[in-house]
Amino acid sequence: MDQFEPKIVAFVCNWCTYAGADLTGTSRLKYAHNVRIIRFPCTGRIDFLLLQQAFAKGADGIIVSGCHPNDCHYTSGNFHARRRWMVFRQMLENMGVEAERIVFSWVSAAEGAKWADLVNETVESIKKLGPYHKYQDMAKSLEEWEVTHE
Amino acid sequence: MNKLKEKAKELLSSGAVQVVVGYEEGTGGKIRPAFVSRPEDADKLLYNADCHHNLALYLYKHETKRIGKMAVVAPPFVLRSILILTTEFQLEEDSLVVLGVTPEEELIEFANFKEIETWVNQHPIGMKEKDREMLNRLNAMSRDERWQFWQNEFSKCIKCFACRGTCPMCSCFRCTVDYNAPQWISVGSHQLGNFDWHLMRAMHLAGRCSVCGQCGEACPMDIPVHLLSFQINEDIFKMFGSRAGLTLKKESLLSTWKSNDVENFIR
Amino acid sequence: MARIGVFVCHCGENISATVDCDRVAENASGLPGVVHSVDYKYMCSDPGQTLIKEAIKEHKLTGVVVAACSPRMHEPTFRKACAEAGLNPFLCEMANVREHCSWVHEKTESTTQKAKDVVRLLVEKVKRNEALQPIKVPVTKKAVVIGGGVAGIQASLDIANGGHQVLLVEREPSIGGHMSQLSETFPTLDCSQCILTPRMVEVAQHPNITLWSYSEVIGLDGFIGNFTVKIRKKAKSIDEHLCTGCGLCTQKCPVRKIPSEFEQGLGTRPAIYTPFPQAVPNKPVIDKLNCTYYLKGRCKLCERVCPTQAIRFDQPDEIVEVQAGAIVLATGYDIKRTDFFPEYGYGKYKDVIDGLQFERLASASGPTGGMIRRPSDGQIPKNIVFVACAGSRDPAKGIEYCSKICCMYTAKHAMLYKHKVHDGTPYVFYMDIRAAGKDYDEFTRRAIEVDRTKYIRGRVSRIYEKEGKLVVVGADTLLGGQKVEIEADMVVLATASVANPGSEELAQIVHVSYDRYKFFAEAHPKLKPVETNTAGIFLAGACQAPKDIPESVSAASGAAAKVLGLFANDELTREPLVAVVNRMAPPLFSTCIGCFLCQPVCPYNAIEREEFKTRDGKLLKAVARINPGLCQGCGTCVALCRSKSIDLYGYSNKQIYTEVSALLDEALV
Amino acid sequence: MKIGFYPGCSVDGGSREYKESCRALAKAYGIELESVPDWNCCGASAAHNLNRELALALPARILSLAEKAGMTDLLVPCAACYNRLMLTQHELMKDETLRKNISEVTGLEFKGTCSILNVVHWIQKWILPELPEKIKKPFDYKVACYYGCLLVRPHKVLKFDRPEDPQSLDEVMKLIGATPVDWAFKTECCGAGLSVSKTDVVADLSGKIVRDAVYRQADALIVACPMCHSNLDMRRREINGYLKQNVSLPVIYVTQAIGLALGIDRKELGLHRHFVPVNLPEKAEATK
Repeated sequence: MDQFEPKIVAFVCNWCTYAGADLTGTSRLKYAHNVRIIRFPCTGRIDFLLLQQAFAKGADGIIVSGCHPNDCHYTSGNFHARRRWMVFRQMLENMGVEAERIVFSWVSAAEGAKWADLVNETVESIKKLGPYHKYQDMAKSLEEWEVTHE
Repeated sequence: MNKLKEKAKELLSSGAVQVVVGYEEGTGGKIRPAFVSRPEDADKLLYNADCHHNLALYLYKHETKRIGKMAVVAPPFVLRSILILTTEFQLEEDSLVVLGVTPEEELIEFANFKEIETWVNQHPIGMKEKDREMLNRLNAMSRDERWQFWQNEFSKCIKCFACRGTCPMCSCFRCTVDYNAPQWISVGSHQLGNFDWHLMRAMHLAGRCSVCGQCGEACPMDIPVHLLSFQINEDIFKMFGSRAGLTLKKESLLSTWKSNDVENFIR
Repeated sequence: MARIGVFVCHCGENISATVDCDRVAENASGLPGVVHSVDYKYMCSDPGQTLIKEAIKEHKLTGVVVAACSPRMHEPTFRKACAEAGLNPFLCEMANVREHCSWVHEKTESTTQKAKDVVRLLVEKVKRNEALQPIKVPVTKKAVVIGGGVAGIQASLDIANGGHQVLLVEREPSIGGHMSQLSETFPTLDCSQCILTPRMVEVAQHPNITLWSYSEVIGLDGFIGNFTVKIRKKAKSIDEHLCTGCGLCTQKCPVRKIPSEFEQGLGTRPAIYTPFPQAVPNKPVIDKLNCTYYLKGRCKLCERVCPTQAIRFDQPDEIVEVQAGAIVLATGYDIKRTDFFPEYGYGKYKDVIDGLQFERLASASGPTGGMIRRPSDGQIPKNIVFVACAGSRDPAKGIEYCSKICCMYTAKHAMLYKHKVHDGTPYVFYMDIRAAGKDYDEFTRRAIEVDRTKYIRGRVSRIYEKEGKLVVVGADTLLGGQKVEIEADMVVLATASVANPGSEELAQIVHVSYDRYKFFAEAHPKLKPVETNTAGIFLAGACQAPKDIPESVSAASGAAAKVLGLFANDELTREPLVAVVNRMAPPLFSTCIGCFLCQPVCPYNAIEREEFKTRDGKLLKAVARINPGLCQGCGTCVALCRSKSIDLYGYSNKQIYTEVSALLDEALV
Repeated sequence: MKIGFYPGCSVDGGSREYKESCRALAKAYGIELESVPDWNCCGASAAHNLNRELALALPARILSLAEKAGMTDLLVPCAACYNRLMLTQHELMKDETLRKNISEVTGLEFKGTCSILNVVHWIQKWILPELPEKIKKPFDYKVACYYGCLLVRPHKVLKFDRPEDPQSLDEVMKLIGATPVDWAFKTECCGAGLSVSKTDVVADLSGKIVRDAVYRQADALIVACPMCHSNLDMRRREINGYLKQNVSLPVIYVTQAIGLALGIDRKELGLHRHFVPVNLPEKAEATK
């Protein structure tokens, strides 16, 4: 069997982490290729339903990252996001979801190296956890249902 | 309880309200919500520990509002719901007479909502023994066991949405689950659709739930959905020191923040 | 049916060295909806842009994806190119295959695969993009400046000289602010009144400036370019058109013992008064709280002596609404009074005074005619102690910041004292001497070396009165923390500069944020120091943080420049990436149920209440509405809305949901 | 009514009159002060400068023992003991790991359930409510209330009274009929721990306190700390030497002053033990 290559989706804000990841590029720092970045104006815009959707669609890990507290381009979006994630993460724990597959982080526009480390560490940790079969098996029910309800 | 009946009669006959929303005995001795609009019918009103319906549900619906000014029989969880709905602009103080009833089945009248706020802060709601036990059991489980537990429970879900229908906090008339562009939650009652639905519902109630437990009561498949809200309610209290339905301040948990919110997972 | 064009850039070799651009373009051409897909060496070059423009026309493209560098780099370039070819610029998206792909991965199959995935993701997104029109808002070219201290005066004059109308609103009966109370100014020791008064007169006479003194802002609605400011013009109890400012009434008024605000309580004033002789406007007001007529219903002496019959006892407060395009906040600062310091005598020792009081004592127009006399008995103090950092930089007092002006004015005070009392000894207790500024350090050195002020580096722990002396107990940290006791005749506390009382209330009225010390918050601490988070509202002077005169004036001119920049446009164009609450036919009007949980979420107060009513005024439904003039497009309300009634242009639910789905629909390795 | 009591070394030794007057007050109110069984040194004055673990373990043991004995209110009359106990409770309650470590050292569980009362606290909670009707002879004197350092600082931890200008003792004294003077040395240093080693420093520091109290025409100094008492009372000879005058101003514990107002016998209050004789000017018997 080939080595497991996790699928990782990153939800990042435009002003800090997206720019930080740009800096990783301009600094030519290398990191694992498993991550795909989706750009949001602000972490405040990230709906928890999108995280559910990502797992349902087969993501093995998720990165959510934005501006450090007090650095939000919109002043407070990241503070709202922080509360949302505090509650959502606890909710996932309560329902038995492997919440550590979602990595939350603050990466500023100046932290190109932190972004590279964050991706690498996330890929490593998800590799250790293996594919998220449990969630993906549950998600298969949708396909089956769609077949029977065509 | 006679006091309650008398008060209801008085309110109706004086024309102070047009309808009293309360509880009555229904078929098979089961309690059901009652809508009393004639003074002579007030005698059928009752209140006891079996009254579990969260009557706050009816206070903002067109169907009841149309009748006129309302009075509501309000056990503690209804009082909390009233406060939450008020902070969310779904209720107006002057359109409602609140007939509070204590767990000791005594009538308390409130001159205004401020008094309700004071009262609910002095009278915490305890959890039922059965629910406390279940939560302890769930917390004692490993995470995988919890996953399995909920997977089993959700497998019973038939997406009848009784849990939503009976909850006063589900005040939206178009729920996200009914939204198809995009289709956030699959409509089918399969494992994923059910899981997504219950997770979303619990999230939308986080910081807004009056812990009445009515969603669990209403479930025809006996899924203890209310435990999701009960547990997060406890977690929220631990994290933020607040509970829903104790304030008239217009600030919901997730619509506010503090710069010193403390988490331990953001890198 | 979507007709999408994909343009893959090599960026010289920056992308093509690790990504097989040819195959990325080829793969894209097979994606549903893609009708044209090419790769090219430099997409951002003129020929590259021409390639895109021609393809838009030739293939009648409905959307464009440029796979190249970061959109933060070239999104405007390509959107402009699209617009030039007749395609709505918001139908162009960029796939970042350079910073996020070719530069951060080795040349492997996975890297090319990642590029393919990112292109696929954006193709799916762009299919759901909407043609958006920039938002245009008209600009009312009139500014309201709140606060008539030196900052407000400067901002008003600059804007007025730029050719625009200014309304200057001042709470007190006269403009001038704290600067008009100062004796001399550091580091030049020129007289404060002498340099300020001409500016005050200029304000009064400027054809573009309207001055409303004794007035307060009590409401603000609208948004940048379109504010409605509600102002209360407090009744002055005189008819300003008739009053000539002769001053007869103020001389005759029988109530004479009111502590003068201008003199910091060291002098008195009558009940009908102008705060100081050079006041602008130089017409009196009646202090209703102290006037005998208002208190007891009789007197009216002023009415009898007034040669022009200008007294109006029944004048009401007037509430006026003014349209304005920009607001400048210049409400200044205040200082902590001596009663904030129990350890320094609680405000109970008359001869422990604050810095502003000393200014009045040193001022030639002050209560002592410029002689330094102590308040208790009018004696000239032979030993005087100045305590710097009284409250400032003291976490225990809740004021952790440096008040910034005290080091300089304390040095100035010591100097002024020494110039007036040649045989006196000034002492200064200080923590550090912060004299960063043009000619500042030279100035403090002069106080020490020329005027022989005794600087003691240490803090004062206690001041107590004994046998007619004030015993100042402190430490000299340069002598190993040795205890110092000085028997002083007078003590001047350089008390902390704090936000003006009422700043919090004003901030809430005009919807700007403020810091934990109640100073108004700038939009960015470095790059937007005179802007606030509310577009169109600017900050001038010490209302933002403690500032000295040159800094206040610079900030005021900065704010004025921002206002003039804004007024250079007849209308404002904004990116249409704003949130919107859906609307539908009655009786629903919207899926929004009006819970307004989104309101506190918005950092810009952009979410309003829209009420739908019947013709006879009965409320049918109240729902949220987002003011596109205020919304900055963060989308926090969108994620919060339970019923998904809010969406965000440019990052719509459909777009983002599709991105997530498209990304994971295919194997990602 | 039983209340926990931690005497500590001073109150059990050199400042016996402080304990005696506390007990006399308690007796008048029917309160039993029950000493913490097997109590030990609180570590004050030295331990916290030398060894953090020791400085925390000593008070932690006392508090654990008090908890074990079921004490919810613990009266700690000595301001230094009070300070150490409060600081320890504060440190341990905010750090779970530290709490565990210290528990291992003491071998006793620490829950932090004990409410630690300094003497003013105790008076406010247990004595004040019935005070007015119990007064037999108003303490009609001008008094200078001296708080010292340990009773009100660090404010962050103790949260008792205002650190720069405390008022609690003044309020209590007013209630028993005294007139507190407005003076400047309420919280100035008395020399505290240098009482034995550097008497010249104590004479200087305490001398200024005494001098100002005399200057403000006080009849007595009121204290709530054995160390303040020692310095102001026991070191009066050195102070007089420093002031170059003989000052007969007595130094009285707040508990003694209240005791006098309640008509408790001078001996029971330990007034005979003072170095500076407590000879308050005889006042005309005020009508009650």
